[in-house]
Amino acid sequence: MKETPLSNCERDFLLKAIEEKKRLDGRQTYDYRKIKIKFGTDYGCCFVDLGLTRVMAQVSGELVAPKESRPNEGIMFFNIELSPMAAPTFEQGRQSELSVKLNRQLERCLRNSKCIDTESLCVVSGEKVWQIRVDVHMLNHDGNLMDAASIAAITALCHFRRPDVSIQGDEVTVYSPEERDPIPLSIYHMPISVSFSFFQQGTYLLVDPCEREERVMDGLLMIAMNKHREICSIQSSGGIMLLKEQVMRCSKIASVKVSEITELVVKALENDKKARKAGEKCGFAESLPQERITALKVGKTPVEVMDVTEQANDIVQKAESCSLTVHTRVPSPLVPVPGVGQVGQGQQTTWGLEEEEEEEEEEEEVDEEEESDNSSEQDKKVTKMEEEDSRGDVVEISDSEEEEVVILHPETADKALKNTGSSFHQKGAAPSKQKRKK
Amino acid sequence: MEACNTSDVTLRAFGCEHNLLSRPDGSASFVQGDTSVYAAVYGPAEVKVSKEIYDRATLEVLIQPKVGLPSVRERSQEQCVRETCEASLLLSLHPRSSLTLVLQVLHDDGSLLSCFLNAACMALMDAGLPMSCLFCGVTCAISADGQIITDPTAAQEKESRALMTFAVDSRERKVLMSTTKGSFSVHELQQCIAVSQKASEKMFQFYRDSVKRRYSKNL
Amino acid sequence: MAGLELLSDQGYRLDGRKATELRKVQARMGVFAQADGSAYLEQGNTKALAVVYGPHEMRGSRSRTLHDRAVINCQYSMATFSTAERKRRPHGDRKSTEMSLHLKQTFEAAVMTQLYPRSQIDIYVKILQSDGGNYSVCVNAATLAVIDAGIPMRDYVCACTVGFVDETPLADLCYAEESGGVSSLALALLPRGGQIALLQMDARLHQDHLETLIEAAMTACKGVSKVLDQVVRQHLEEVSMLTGE
Amino acid sequence: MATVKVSEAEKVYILHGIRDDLRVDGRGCEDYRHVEIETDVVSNTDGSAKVTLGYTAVLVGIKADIGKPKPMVPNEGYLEFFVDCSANATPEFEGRGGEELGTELSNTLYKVFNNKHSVDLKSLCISAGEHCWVLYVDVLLLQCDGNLYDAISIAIKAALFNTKIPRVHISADEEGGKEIELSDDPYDCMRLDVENVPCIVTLCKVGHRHVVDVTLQEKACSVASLIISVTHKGTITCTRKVGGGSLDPESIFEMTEAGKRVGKALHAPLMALLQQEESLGKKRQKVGFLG
Repeated sequence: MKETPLSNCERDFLLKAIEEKKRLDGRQTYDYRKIKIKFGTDYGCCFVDLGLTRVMAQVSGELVAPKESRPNEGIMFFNIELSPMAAPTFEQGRQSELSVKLNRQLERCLRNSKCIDTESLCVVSGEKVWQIRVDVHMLNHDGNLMDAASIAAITALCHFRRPDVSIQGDEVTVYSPEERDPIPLSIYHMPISVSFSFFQQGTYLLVDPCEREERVMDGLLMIAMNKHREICSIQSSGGIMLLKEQVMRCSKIASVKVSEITELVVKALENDKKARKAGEKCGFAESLPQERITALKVGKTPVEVMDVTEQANDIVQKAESCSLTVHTRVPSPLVPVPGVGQVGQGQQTTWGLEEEEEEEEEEEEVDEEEESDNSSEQDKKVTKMEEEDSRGDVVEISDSEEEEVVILHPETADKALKNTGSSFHQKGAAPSKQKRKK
Repeated sequence: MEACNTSDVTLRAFGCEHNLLSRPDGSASFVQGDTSVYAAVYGPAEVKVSKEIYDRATLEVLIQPKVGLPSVRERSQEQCVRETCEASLLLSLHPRSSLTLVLQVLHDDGSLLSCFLNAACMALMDAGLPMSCLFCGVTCAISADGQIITDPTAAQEKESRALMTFAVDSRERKVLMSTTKGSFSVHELQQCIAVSQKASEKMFQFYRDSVKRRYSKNL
Repeated sequence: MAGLELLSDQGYRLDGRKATELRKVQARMGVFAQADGSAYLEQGNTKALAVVYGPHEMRGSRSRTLHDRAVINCQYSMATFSTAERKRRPHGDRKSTEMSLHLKQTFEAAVMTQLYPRSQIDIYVKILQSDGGNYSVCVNAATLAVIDAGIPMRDYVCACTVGFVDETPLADLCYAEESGGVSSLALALLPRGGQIALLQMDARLHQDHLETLIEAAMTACKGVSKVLDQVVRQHLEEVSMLTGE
Repeated sequence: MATVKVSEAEKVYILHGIRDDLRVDGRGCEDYRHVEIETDVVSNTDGSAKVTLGYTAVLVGIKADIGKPKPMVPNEGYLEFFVDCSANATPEFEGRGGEELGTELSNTLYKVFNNKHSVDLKSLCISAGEHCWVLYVDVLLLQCDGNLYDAISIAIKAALFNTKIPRVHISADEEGGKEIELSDDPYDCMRLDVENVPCIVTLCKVGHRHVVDVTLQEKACSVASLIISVTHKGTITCTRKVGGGSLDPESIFEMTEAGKRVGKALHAPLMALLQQEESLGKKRQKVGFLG
């Protein structure tokens, strides 16, 4: 689906507002929208709301063979899925510019900064390592997907627990969570991306742009940092020209924002841990808002099944009595020669069985059922013929076909008819003649 | 003819939320026990020329799995959902346009397909698309000892002998779609259908309640 | 990185350069006759060919047409034999698609696209031999190619990668240094105004060092721009000699 | 550019010229354009060559890798071909646009070069059935101005001549397994015998004449062409007809005869040139794309 274009007055309005240091949602220049972090039922599942932008990250682990160049390191795989749910312009399974940009930035932010100890993911050097896969699904796109994705991904990684394994000789045993407690990943630091959007050739700067703002911006600067004020990646995008001072200012803002967000993530993780320890139910089902007018939840509901059995019995019995009567009409499967089967209405196939068919007919071993069926059908067809006769033209056609038959196969008229794909009515009529001869 | 045991026939706690995403024209989440699904609808909108149908809207259903890319399983579920939606939507009111229904798995704990169907119906309602009837999905499992379990969890699904999912319409409680796995007798099938029809009444009552609540003035 | 000393105590690097020294840059403009502009550039052992077609009518889907400026279309590819280990395909993977995007972004900032509304400029860059700093070599080669095509730019775009080892910024990293786990920063600069057209950094670096690193990168870029300027002037002299003006 | 559009009048002009053995650029029907060859231009490879033929420019890089021999021929190595029609040559090749032409070219190259008559494949065997050298021949098309096959074949021959495969020492370790050791010394290497490596001569039927080394304009006037691979002795190893038109048996005969003649004449100076370049050794100044 195409994106609805942004009208010129809307664009002007937005830009003017930015010039006057006002934002659509009433935020200040350096304000983030409200960040909300929730966790799913499994380990490694995390939802992040950034204003109206919503993403979900799911971490999963799998034992695979390592890369040849790095035999004793685990593999990290990141995938940001721009699901068409998030925005109508996103298409399923297509590598758009945006998806390449986001994927690479996330890779750089989390893999190249070596925030995860990949060596601890090695099980058997050169043979088996853990592949940690991070799937980030965009659920609603209201701007600043990158920051939301990076928060979701790192939170999910912190939340994830991989199954414990043990090695005995050549055998690798993977324990289910019931057998042994799963193990968290060892994470050195938490890089979090902060996006800055630039407007009017870099004159104005906004943190955490929303979707409308993203559509009028000139370019974006993404800085990923951890709380130790270490920069993990910087990436500028869009055709903007920055000055060094601007970059320095952004990096200072980023360090403040990152420490705020990190604190939030840590708190969310702690809360979840406490809740899980206390044995409370957690997951998406629990986070369904109760107080909202648009949400409703009901508890476990029994279904009355008093008369179900009777009802079913009724239907079955009715159906069976029906099917009995039907059954008499259905001809049993016919096997003219080994390897050829036939069931149902219509005539026997004559494909490559000329002789057999003749023999069969001579022996008169045609099923009674079949014959009766045939005759009933002939009747129908004859009446059809008559109907068409009354219209007139058909007589001539059948005449001409008779001629054709004579030319092709004078002795086996019916087969030739079939082979030449002649009219349907003739097919029914011809064998009946033959039988009468008998 | 021996009757199945139908003692454990309950639906897990279920809930929904309407209109929770800002971008789609209609959206809903649906939760059955721990199984949860998001649904979003876009449309009626412009359609690609290659997919255009001259006398009705083109409905596209996309299912996004939680991990990895959509596979054959998702494709077959997509088809089940699409056929159900096509049966209830009045597509001929929007010729040459496209409707896109996107379903995202949030957590799979059994009865996923019925959860898809329920979420889809909620989202279609939220998008305000004209429909001839509502529909809901009910999954029944027949356990090894012949018991019918409605709305099974993943563990129950795994142990079951047969698994059936039906889509039931709201007007005459007719079966719009059915998909089954495993082996069962004709009688068991009929019984499951009957159970599903009973269960659907609870669902439709819930639909009614949730819409009533949404348009009410107080909680 | 164990065992590999990137900067010796005497202040020399693996290939004998000093910390701020660039690799030898050699370039030639107008390598191919058929293209509208072309250039070949060597920076140490990294060699790149850049070709420019356009500005011309939009090719392919017209929906990408911009009514107020030209569309810049870039493709980055690497010869299958360019790296130590043979590559399976020259382009189309995530990394090269991203590189194409970055090139596009860099030149959108530098080329005066508003002079050619509703048209398209193709910039194709091919790495023939790769020894670190692929992005910067591509940008430098493409700049020469764009100049060769006679397309107006705001300024030369010069790019350079810098690394940070032992509190010292290293200019123009080679492959051994890049893969040695140095935090590296790639920067494309329009030297006259000191504007940054692209900034990209991987790996960890403390915020306090950022300024020194950017400063070093900008100096290195200015060094490159001098070489490029020389190449352009020399090329022009040769051409004007040939045409007898 | 892979193809050009030629107006009717221009076509008539070219056709008439060729009828009188006079081509647009002044050549005769069996003359090649100016050819430039340089070997050892990419230091990351084991052998490389750059060839320009008129405006057509080709770069070939060969990398030798140790692989497993094909089960049918356990005592032979093999060659792998890949032709990269890069967008540098023409914008038409952008994205996947060059793939079709690339596959067509590489399939022909397999037929011409990957057999034991052209290259001594047995010498590529390291230990029968286990290890052999695989030569990855990667062709990079930088500019197209007609006659790609000839330019590529010359470049491949030059690159094979230039290829230096490190010597291998096989030693058995205690457990009876074999250990392969590559020689570190860059001068301790194996060279390939390229004497029998054929060159491709493409003949185009333009009007009633058969023309060698056509430019794009001339190609637009021809109906069909014959690709002939010829060894230095004048033996034909492979022929292929390309193009939409048809050829009668007489002209095929004439074309193959002409192909043999031209091919023989092409081989002698090519080998002389390669040997001369080789004899310069390290003193040779490398030009590459800078010249």
